Amino acid sequence: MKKLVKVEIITDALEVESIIKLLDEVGVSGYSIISRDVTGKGKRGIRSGDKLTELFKNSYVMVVCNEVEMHKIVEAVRPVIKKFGGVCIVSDVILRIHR
Amino acid sequence: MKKLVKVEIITDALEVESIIKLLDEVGVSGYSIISRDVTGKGKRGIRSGDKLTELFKNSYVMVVCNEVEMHKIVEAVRPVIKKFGGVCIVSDVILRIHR
Amino acid sequence: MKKLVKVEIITDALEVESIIKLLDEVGVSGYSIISRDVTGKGKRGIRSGDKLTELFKNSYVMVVCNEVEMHKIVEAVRPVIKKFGGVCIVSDVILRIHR
Amino acid sequence: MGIDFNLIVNNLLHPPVLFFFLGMIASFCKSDLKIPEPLSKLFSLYLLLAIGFHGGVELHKTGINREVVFTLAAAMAMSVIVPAYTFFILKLKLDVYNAAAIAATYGSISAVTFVTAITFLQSMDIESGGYMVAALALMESPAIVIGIVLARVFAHTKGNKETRENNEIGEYREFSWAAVMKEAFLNGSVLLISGSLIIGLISGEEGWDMLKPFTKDIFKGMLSFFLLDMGLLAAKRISDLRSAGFFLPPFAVLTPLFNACIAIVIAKCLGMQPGNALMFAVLCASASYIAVPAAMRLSLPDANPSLFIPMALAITFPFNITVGIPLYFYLISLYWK
Amino acid sequence: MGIDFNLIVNNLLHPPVLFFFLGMIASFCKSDLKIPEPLSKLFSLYLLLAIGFHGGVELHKTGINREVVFTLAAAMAMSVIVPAYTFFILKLKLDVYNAAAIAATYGSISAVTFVTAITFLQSMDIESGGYMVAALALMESPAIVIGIVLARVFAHTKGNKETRENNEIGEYREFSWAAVMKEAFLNGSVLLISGSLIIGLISGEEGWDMLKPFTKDIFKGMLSFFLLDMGLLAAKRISDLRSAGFFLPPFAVLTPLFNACIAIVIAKCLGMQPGNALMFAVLCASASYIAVPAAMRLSLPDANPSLFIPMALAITFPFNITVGIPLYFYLISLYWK
Amino acid sequence: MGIDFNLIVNNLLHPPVLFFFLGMIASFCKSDLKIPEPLSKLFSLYLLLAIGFHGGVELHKTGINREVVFTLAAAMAMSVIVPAYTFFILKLKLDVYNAAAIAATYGSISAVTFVTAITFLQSMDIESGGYMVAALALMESPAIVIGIVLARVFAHTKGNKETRENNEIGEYREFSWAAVMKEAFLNGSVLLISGSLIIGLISGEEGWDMLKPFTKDIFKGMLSFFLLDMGLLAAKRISDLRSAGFFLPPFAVLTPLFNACIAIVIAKCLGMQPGNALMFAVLCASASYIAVPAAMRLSLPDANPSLFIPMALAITFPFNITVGIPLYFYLISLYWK
Ligand SMILES: Nc1ncnc2c1ncn2[C@@H]1O[C@H](COP(=O)(O)O)[C@@H](O)[C@H]1O
Ligand SMILES: Nc1ncnc2c1ncn2[C@@H]1O[C@H](COP(=O)(O)O)[C@@H](O)[C@H]1O
Ligand SMILES: Nc1ncnc2c1ncn2[C@@H]1O[C@H](COP(=O)(O)O)[C@@H](O)[C@H]1O
Ligand code: NA
Ligand code: NA
Ligand code: NA
Repeated sequence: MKKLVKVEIITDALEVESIIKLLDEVGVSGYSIISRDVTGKGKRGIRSGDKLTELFKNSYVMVVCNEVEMHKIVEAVRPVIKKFGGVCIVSDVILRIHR
Repeated sequence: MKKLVKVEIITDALEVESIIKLLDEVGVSGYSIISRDVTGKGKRGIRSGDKLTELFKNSYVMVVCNEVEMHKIVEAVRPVIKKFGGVCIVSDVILRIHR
Repeated sequence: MKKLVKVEIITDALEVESIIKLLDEVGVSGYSIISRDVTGKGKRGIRSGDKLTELFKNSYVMVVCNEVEMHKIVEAVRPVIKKFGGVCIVSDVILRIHR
Repeated sequence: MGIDFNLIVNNLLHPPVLFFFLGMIASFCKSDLKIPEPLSKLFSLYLLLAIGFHGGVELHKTGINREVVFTLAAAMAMSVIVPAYTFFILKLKLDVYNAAAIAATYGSISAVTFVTAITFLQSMDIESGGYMVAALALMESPAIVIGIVLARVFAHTKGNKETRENNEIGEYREFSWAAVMKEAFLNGSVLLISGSLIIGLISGEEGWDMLKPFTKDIFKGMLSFFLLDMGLLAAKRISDLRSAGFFLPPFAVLTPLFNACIAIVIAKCLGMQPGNALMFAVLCASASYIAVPAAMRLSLPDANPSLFIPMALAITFPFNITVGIPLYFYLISLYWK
Repeated sequence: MGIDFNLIVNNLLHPPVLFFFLGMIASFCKSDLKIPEPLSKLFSLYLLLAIGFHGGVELHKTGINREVVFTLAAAMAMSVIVPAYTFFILKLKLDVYNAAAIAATYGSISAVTFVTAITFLQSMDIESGGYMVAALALMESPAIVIGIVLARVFAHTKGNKETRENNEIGEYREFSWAAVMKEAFLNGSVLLISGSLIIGLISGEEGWDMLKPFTKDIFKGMLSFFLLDMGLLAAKRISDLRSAGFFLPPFAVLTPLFNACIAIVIAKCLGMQPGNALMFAVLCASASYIAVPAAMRLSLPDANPSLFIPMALAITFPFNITVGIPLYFYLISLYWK
Repeated sequence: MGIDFNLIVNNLLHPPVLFFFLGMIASFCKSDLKIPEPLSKLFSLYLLLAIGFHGGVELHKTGINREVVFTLAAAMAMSVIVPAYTFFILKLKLDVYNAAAIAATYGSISAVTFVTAITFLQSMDIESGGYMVAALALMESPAIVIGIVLARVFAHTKGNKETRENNEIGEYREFSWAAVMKEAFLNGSVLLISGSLIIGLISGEEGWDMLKPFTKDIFKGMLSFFLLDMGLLAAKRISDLRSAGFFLPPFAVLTPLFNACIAIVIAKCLGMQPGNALMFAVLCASASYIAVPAAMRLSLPDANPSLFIPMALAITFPFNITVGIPLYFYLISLYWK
């Protein structure tokens, strides 16, 4: 049982690769992604995907990590979200099991 | 960095349209939806979808907003959830980045 | 309005059936599952699915329950996660609506 | 009865029907055989497009004559009569909303049952008019409207629990006839089959030559694949019937039989050919498990889909494609003698 | 003009085009007719594989002669000229990034428009050379590179807002020509069509006999199904055009027309056959709504996809497959007389 | 050797094999060419249904004679012998669980390799008996059972780490033979191919005429499409082989070769025709990358799927469809002389 934080990022699906690269640079122990069927609405209007291209889709990235890593992640992904939109929220969690 | 709440709603996928309408009436800045492959179990039994119709499916709606909006949302979606089932949970989050 | 906890489990998609059996034994009031398109990375490396078999896929299971049930769930799923990998995190939520 | 029995056996030995059984068996012995949802959609969209287009081309050849008009009129009539009379039978046992939803389900039609019947006829080199597809398209929607009208009329006469809930839900979703009509007449399957029919009607022979390999040659193969899927689905739904009680399962067998009989009598009076008579009987006997359940869930949210979907999909549909079709044809062949 | 009108009407009455209208109608009257994404992918992958393979086999027969070389050279030339000149027109009204992205969109091609034109020709028993498919493959990519080159050259001359943002984003993603080239020449559709073309070229007649039922016989059916889907998509995108202002919609009709005219003149000079001339005109007139938008979003993130996708998909594509193709052919038949 | 070389080259020039290369190339040069999962399922389900049905119809014609019985018996025997002997070879280098899982993988079969071999034979107008499909169906499951039996027998003799883990996991999931048998004999692919075979057997010629355009005419096209997909997948898996060490990659080439040789000798002794001999050799040489890995992951959770999937999919499968099939046939043609 460990007190950690959960970082949740929702942004343009096309940016997931860049986000993953950034997470690997930060050196997190792991992450989870919901890469399809994440639609939504925000400042850039409705994002419900385009069947022919991979545009207008969102993805959800979730990382369980410690405070220090969290701050690194936030700084790393800020330009991506600033440019391509989305949100990054952080909340407290307790890690009960991790292999 | 802003202290906000995360409202999570799980209910019948067919009601997502009504939920969105209600969120727009409340006037939230945005929302995210996972509209497919959300299955589950609850008081109404198992919900694992029907391939021919769009019935028996759940959807997940998530809104990052402030306390006031949260209360409005909860009141707005209550009849939907009361009638078509599901849950609505609220938790504290810190908004780290939003374009 | 009820103070509860949210248990989130991410593990091998093939183990979801066992997890559900365990949740039913614990006797939770309900659960939600995102069974497809949950990819990620962890100690066992990248998990991005295999199109021909159902292997190398993750699933996300979420349960809103009380402290007591939470502890039972954590103990029940521990061997699954220890063996097949994944994470189990717990956070505080407020149940605003439940039919 | 001998002929009848042979007819049934022959029907059961057609590959499409056999694949339906294979699907059921796979599901019963809990095999992991799965057909992903987009493929089910591919097959159902393909079938609607293909039979719509084929029917349109046929209609283009024959043109619209007296027989066509009478048949379509009869089809319309049945799609109003069936939901109406079944509603009052069902209301004896069920609340207004479920009675109305089930009535609508049986008033409407099943396209897959229809094409299975066509396959059955073709295997005996018996013709059926392309305008029967027009009848199919015409019979899909009216039952939905009838069902909703009946539900609203009778719900408001007696202020039962459902009505109150209905008002509560009214808070966030107003009932609108516009929405109902859209659901009834503009739902995907109605639009695709009528649209394809009109396209066939316009493009005629020339269009047929263009699309024949796609819409006709591989048709039975696609149907077999879809019936494999339907077998998997039907078997899965059977377990839901536990909640249906003792009244509904028999209802799901007797109603098709009875409707088929009415249809056969009407067909005889109108002097239809045996082939068309069978198609007409099958339309009246079949129940909808796609368009109507979707419409009912949205327009009659108080009706319980786990009642009418399993009835139509797990009882009436298998009954029709296995025993029903040859049985109705047997009755016709006796009667037309 | 009379002939022209007949041509247009005849073209509009082909099943594939009619299914496109059906899709548009379904979308306009808000029907719930939906075609799941994997099926759209099935149809688009199938079309690329089938026309690529067919073209390769044709090329195998004819071999590579003087006419082929000249045609391919002309195709290459047009895929450089078109984005270049349109860029400078667009830059009068738009910022550098959007001008470049739209220029690339119109410099590239649309495979579905191409096959609709082939269907149009076949209905009049007019041949077109298999090497036109090679031209199609050749014309897809260069416009992407030209567009990006223009954007970078002109963005850096005047330090506008976008450039700064571009630098900021540069923090986490370096611009790399390698990535651009990969996007341009190794994207899925380019690779599949050129690969299938080469496979057709290698396996020739024998290969053709193997795959004909799949790549040719059911082709028009698959195309009709895909055009139904395209109709649904195009109609959905029309609403996005509100943000496009008064300049772009006319641009999306006039550019194809103008490019077709240039193409026809070139075709005449090169002494192409009418069939090939039409295919060449259609290639120059069509705009890309798949490969190019994807490449632009990644290489020119400051361009706005909700401008160039609706233009290509909701205006230029429908214009070409309905009025454009017969119109271009009318001009050719006048000119070739 | 000259003939052999020609055979290989000719085989490599068949469209299906060329599309496999196209897929590999696309994946190597990191193209974004993707085939959505439901389409892969469509192709694999289609192939199983089509070859099962075709084989059943053939069997209906020939009937069950002495040759059929002997061939099926030999098939059964090989599906027991192969996993048994490979297990003991593998156990020299690997732990019990991985040895058993890989043994099962090579004891079972690959349907796509089988149909590629049929395509190879057809291109030389050589027949193969429909009952070889029955052999295919028979050979899929036994290896799974053998593998699990061996694993449990040898795991419990020496109490190694895995066993302890196994007990720990036992806490929440009991090992059950019922589950294993279900996995082995009722998994989707076994059920679909045997079911389709039986359906073909029942419906015979008449059924064949109904489904031929779907199950035969477009077959090679669907196979090409699927092999394009397989090429993408196989290339992706190659990188996983880094973890496989120096022993397994050669094993993945030599085992098929050796098994093919045994099969050829047996075929000769049983006096099979060259065509059937090749199919038998291919069955013994091929390894399963669908049914068996799934079963192993569930029944032997301590085996590592990233070992046996890449071996079967990224080495053995490509080896067989490119070099293996013509090579085996060359040996047969020498031997049968
Ligand atoms: N307040 C919010 N709550 C939940 N999700 C949001 C919110 N704002 C934006 N999003 C998600 O982020 C995506 C991009 O947001 P934006 O950049 O504001 O257009 C949207 O499509 C939503 O999926
Ligand atoms: N305690 C719970 N935890 C997580 N999800 C739940 C819970 N209860 C219900 N749900 C979700 O809400 C849906 C409808 O719930 P119900 O109305 O109780 O049948 C279920 O199918 C689940 O997806
Ligand atoms: N720190 C983490 N944050 C979020 N998800 C994780 C984390 N670690 C592991 N996971 C998820 O759990 C799966 C299995 O983890 P592992 O057992 O560590 O390989 C990964 O594929 C991820 O989807
Ligand atoms: Na009916
Ligand atoms: Na162009
Ligand atoms: Na083998």
